[in-house]
Amino acid sequence: MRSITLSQAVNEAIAEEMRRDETVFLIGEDVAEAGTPFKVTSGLVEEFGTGRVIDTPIAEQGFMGLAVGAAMTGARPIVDLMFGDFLFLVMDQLCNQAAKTHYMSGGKLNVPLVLRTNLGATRRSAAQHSQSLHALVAHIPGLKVAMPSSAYEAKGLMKTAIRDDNPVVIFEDKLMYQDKAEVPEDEYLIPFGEAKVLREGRDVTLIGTSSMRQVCEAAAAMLEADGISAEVIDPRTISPLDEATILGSVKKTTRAIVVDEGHQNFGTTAEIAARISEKAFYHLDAPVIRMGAMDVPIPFSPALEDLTVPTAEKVAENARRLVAGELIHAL
Amino acid sequence: MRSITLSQAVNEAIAEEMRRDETVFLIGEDVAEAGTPFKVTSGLVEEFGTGRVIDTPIAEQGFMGLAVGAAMTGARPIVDLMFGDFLFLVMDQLCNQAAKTHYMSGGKLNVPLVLRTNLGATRRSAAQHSQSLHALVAHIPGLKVAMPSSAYEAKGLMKTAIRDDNPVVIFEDKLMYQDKAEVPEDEYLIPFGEAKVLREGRDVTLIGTSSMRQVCEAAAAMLEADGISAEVIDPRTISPLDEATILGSVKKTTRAIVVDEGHQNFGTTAEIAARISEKAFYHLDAPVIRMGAMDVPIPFSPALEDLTVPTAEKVAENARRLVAGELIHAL
Amino acid sequence: MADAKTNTEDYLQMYRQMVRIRAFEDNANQLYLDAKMPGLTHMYSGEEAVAVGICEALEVTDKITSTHRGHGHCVAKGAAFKEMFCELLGKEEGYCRGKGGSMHIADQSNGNLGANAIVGGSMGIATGSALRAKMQGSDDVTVCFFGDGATAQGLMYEVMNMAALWKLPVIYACENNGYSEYTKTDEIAAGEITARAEAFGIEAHQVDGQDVLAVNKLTTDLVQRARKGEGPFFIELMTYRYHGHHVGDINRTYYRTKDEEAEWKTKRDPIKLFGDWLTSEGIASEDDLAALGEGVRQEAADAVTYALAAPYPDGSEVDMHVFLEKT
Amino acid sequence: MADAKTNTEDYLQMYRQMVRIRAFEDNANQLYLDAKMPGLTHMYSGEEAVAVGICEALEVTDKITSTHRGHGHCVAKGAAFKEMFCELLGKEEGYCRGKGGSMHIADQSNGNLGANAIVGGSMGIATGSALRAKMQGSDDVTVCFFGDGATAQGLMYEVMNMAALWKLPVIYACENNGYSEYTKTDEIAAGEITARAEAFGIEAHQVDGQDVLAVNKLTTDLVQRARKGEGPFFIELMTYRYHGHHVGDINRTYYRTKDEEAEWKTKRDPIKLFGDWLTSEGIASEDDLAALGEGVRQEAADAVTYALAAPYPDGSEVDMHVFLEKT
Ligand SMILES: Cc1ncc(C[n+]2csc(CCOP(=O)(O)OP(=O)(O)O)c2C)c(N)n1
Ligand SMILES: Cc1ncc(C[n+]2csc(CCOP(=O)(O)OP(=O)(O)O)c2C)c(N)n1
Ligand SMILES: [Mg+2]
Ligand SMILES: [Mg+2]
Repeated sequence: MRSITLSQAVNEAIAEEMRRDETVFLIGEDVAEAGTPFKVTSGLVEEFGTGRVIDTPIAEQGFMGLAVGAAMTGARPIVDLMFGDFLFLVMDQLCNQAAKTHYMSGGKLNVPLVLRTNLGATRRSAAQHSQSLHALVAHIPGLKVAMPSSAYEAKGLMKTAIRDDNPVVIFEDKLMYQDKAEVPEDEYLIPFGEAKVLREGRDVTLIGTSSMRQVCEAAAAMLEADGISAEVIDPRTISPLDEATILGSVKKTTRAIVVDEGHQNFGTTAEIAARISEKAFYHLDAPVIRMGAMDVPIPFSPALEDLTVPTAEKVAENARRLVAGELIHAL
Repeated sequence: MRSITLSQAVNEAIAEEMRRDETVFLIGEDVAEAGTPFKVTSGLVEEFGTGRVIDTPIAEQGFMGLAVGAAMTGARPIVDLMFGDFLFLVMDQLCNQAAKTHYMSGGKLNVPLVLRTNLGATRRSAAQHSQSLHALVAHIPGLKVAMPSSAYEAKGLMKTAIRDDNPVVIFEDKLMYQDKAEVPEDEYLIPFGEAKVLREGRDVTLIGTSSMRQVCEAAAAMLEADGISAEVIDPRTISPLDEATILGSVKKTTRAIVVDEGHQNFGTTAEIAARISEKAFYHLDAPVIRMGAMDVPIPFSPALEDLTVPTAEKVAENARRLVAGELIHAL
Repeated sequence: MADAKTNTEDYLQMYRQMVRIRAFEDNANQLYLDAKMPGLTHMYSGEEAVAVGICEALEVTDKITSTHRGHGHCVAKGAAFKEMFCELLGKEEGYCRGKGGSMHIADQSNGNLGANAIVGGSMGIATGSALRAKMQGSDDVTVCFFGDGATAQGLMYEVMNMAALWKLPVIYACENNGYSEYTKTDEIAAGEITARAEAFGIEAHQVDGQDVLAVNKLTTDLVQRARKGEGPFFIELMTYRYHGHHVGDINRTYYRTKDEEAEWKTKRDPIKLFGDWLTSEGIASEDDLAALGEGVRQEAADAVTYALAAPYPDGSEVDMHVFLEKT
Repeated sequence: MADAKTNTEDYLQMYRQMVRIRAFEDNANQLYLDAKMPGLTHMYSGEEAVAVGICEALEVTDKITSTHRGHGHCVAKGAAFKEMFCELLGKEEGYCRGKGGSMHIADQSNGNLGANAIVGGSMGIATGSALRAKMQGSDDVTVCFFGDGATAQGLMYEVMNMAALWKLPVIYACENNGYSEYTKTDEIAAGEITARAEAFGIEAHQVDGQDVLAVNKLTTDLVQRARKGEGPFFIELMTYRYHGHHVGDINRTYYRTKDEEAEWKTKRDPIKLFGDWLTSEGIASEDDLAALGEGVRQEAADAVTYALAAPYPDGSEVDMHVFLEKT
């Protein structure tokens, strides 16, 4: 099968859906001729014109609001938010308006929009351009949250998001845009709320979101050398969350590590770990270990930034301790 | 000891600190003559004048930004945000600016400000005036989050917040403003990161934030009648979180229920439950039960709204099941 | 008074709609005073000529966005009393099945995209609705209602910029009732409100918001021009709210005088002014108007009775409508 | 050229500061090209007369807020090369101990409240700093630097409203370099930028941002008036960035022509224009200026060498400075 980059995969997904449905349009800063700073949307304006690939002023709250209004009146906007950190600017339109409109209107209105943005540190972009803020959005009822972990997922989840009748936020990992994966030429969709088991294992379940999937896969490979069999799961969407697949795995392996690039405190690892601990309680042989990003603003200096993110080595180390039956937090 | 309302307690705390330190000032919508819609700041403008009790236009992002700048240059602003739901409008200034300035400047600048706002549903105010959004703020490194559960806590935590050299967000429960509690006339401060054990118990630990403390206390009273001894803990600040007190209690009781009025998914109950499950793992006799608000936008209709919030009855019911050794989530 | 709508039926329709708003609000206020309404609400009384003058210039397919003070817009855009009172009381038959309440009330089928409890929160929605109309090639116009206080929200400037750049068919209707909660507009708005729109190259008008014909004439003209792609436009409507900021705001002498209130109510009441004009022009007799008023008030009373007796939504509805999931 | 600073030393100080900015940027660009700099950075070259004309009108106690394109402001407000290059490279001796990098660089002790990676993000901070000065009764002025693109952010209007209402000593300095990333200003800004300030009753000026004396004269005047409580003010400075939006933006003919770039660089270079004026007025000889340039470039080269060799912060610093906890 052909391999394409995550960037191409997103581009294809958007192009295909724009061809399929004329109510779909793209709006954001420098999405047209410039194709975004990450060049993800290059070529779309040539095919669909400036009427459907719309460059905006630097007014995130404003164009997010426009998208909500357009979605309420029958369009399917894809909003391009250049950095995930700018979510803080659109929170009111996203969380007070888009997320609640269907409910507040008693089901009369709905807001089918996609907010595509990114996450991920270690790009030397400092504290305001490196955050992974998906947990904030996942806390809000009425929003769905997808986190593609490869080009394959990026395409399938994007297409599903565009067809969804509700607001969906997609977080791409900005360091993965050039990473290639096998992507079928034929159309496919990835349903929301279906985790993917990337590797089956017996001894420990590693759950990794977005690029932490790769970290978990690398850890699993290391563990294999030690004779430890790790199951690796990518939730793909954290809201809805495929609890069944995760619990099923943990009940089998009896041990779990949750890895995510958002801050650890009050983050995604908390939700997943809490659910496992509660609902697989009688099956667990060891505490569920959480590995989020450090609870510090992301530092610029490479010497510091690299320390803030979970690594495969540390995941493997924790897994070894779990499997060895070491009494973690036993005091 | 005298009893005063939560509203009076906050008012006293602000007045005392404004007397003590002339760099403290109050800014927000209708905080001066009108004393806020909840009448919490009544009288302050008479004592301190319009130079230090400042009415603003309806520009939350703007006055939050002003407060950050004033704090960076030596003042100690108290920002009044009329409803917690408006946090979405100030997130950039709060989370990208205030929270990160000290770190990004390598310790050279700091932002000693207090954002006081509120939480809580069942006031028939519908989805945009009823949210409890503290978990979002607690996810961001650089912010402290206090959640007073009575007039006593409200005063002591507010005074500590004002003297703190960092940005602090205080969530008051808007239904508790008229609730009275004993509050000493003499000055006192409540240190951040110190939970309060409100009731000692042997069988189960009930952890309740803000007004969920009262819910837990009521549940504990019901349980007593059944011969079940519940320990009740109010964390008082969720960031920093007093893990030691919580873990100590759970290791003793071996069972825990976490009750909070924020949405359950990706919320405060997740963080506290995950920490207990991980760090008191070997002591737990049953899964940690999470009870957050339902994951729905808050409905207006009283017939629906009341269903969204944890109640003492349900807390007690869950506690009974835990203590009875019922196999919760055992499948 | 200026002339806009040109036949008797149109005039009487405007008059009736103003009276309907007033009747709705009088009942809403009474429900609050009788402790029969959950929560609070913000009364539109005194501002009727704004909503009616504007909405009578619109078609059903045109859109509006509304505010926390939204009953007037809702009635003016064509909503029925029964569903409105049901919504106000949190009943299942309400327009939003009781989930929205006063601050989110809307008759969506008439193009009302919803009241909004975030001041200024609908400005993007209105502008996006206009963008959608333009993309579709329809000639629908969207009117964005908001108060003077909302002009302090940055969102307004963000979306006006885009509306102006892209010539969107949106009309920003600023209802300047002199107050933003408990504060006079002068104290919270520097410079000139219309100048703020003009700075973005948007044509802006100021109009007497108590004169329904003036409002209607101006709006009719601007709507036509907006349909032709000459928008966006901005209108500042000078008006006044008779009640407090919300129903619970009773003692308000600390921020405005009783004399000021009396002056507006007696000399500048939009319903009285228009009624006087209708009779002086011979379009209707005083008896006609009285009978019309009586009919409307009876209709309102009946709707209240109905709504009070109507059932609440079933508890199972609490987690319906979080997501739209077609099957 | 207009006359503002009035003696030779002041003139040469302005010239030197412009040359220092240019030298800093040339080195920063080279560090990027040599893959010695972590991340990206936005070059200020071409806009030197703006930062220098303004900052030379300020005292050390006056404050500024800066942008993602912030090296120029930082140098102009008095920062030293060594600490700046160390910051750019993420070294411990950087102004922010390497934690901020290019987008958060600041010599805080000179009143620079920080560069900001959120476009428009510092507008509230600058206005709040001015509020603090006013509350304290000091006569400090705060200058808020931002680009033309940032005028699309609603925050600007929220804080200008308050600054105008409360007569705060803040000067909004809009560096209009014709582009917002890869888009021409005309395409993203409707109407007139200065009119947007004037709508709030704020006195606004447009000035040639390549003429350091014109910038300095205007600013000196406005700063004095702001100290007396006549603020706020707004200045639109017409300028140009020589490099791409950031150092990686190399192929840019799709959004602007090479001719346009050449035109500005050859005919409107602020350093050349001012150098010519200095020599024609007999204030300095060409040799003097050449020597000055040489000295500055040497100083920059030394600082780069130093910074490259300087240590990174120790790993233990990673969780320092999240909170300030005095003991
Ligand atoms: C973002 C936001 N800030 C504050 C409020 C609280 N609030 C509700 S109405 C109101 C005043 C609005 O004034 P204006 O826009 O003039 O409308 P009016 O009430 O006069 O019709 C305020 C401050 C709110 N609902 N939303
Ligand atoms: C809120 C926000 N939106 C978008 C960006 C990405 N971005 C960085 S600089 C820039 C252009 C800024 O243009 P302008 O204000 O004119 O400044 P210039 O770069 O021309 O100096 C953009 C869009 C950002 N950093 N912050
Ligand atoms: Mg008003
Ligand atoms: Mg620019």
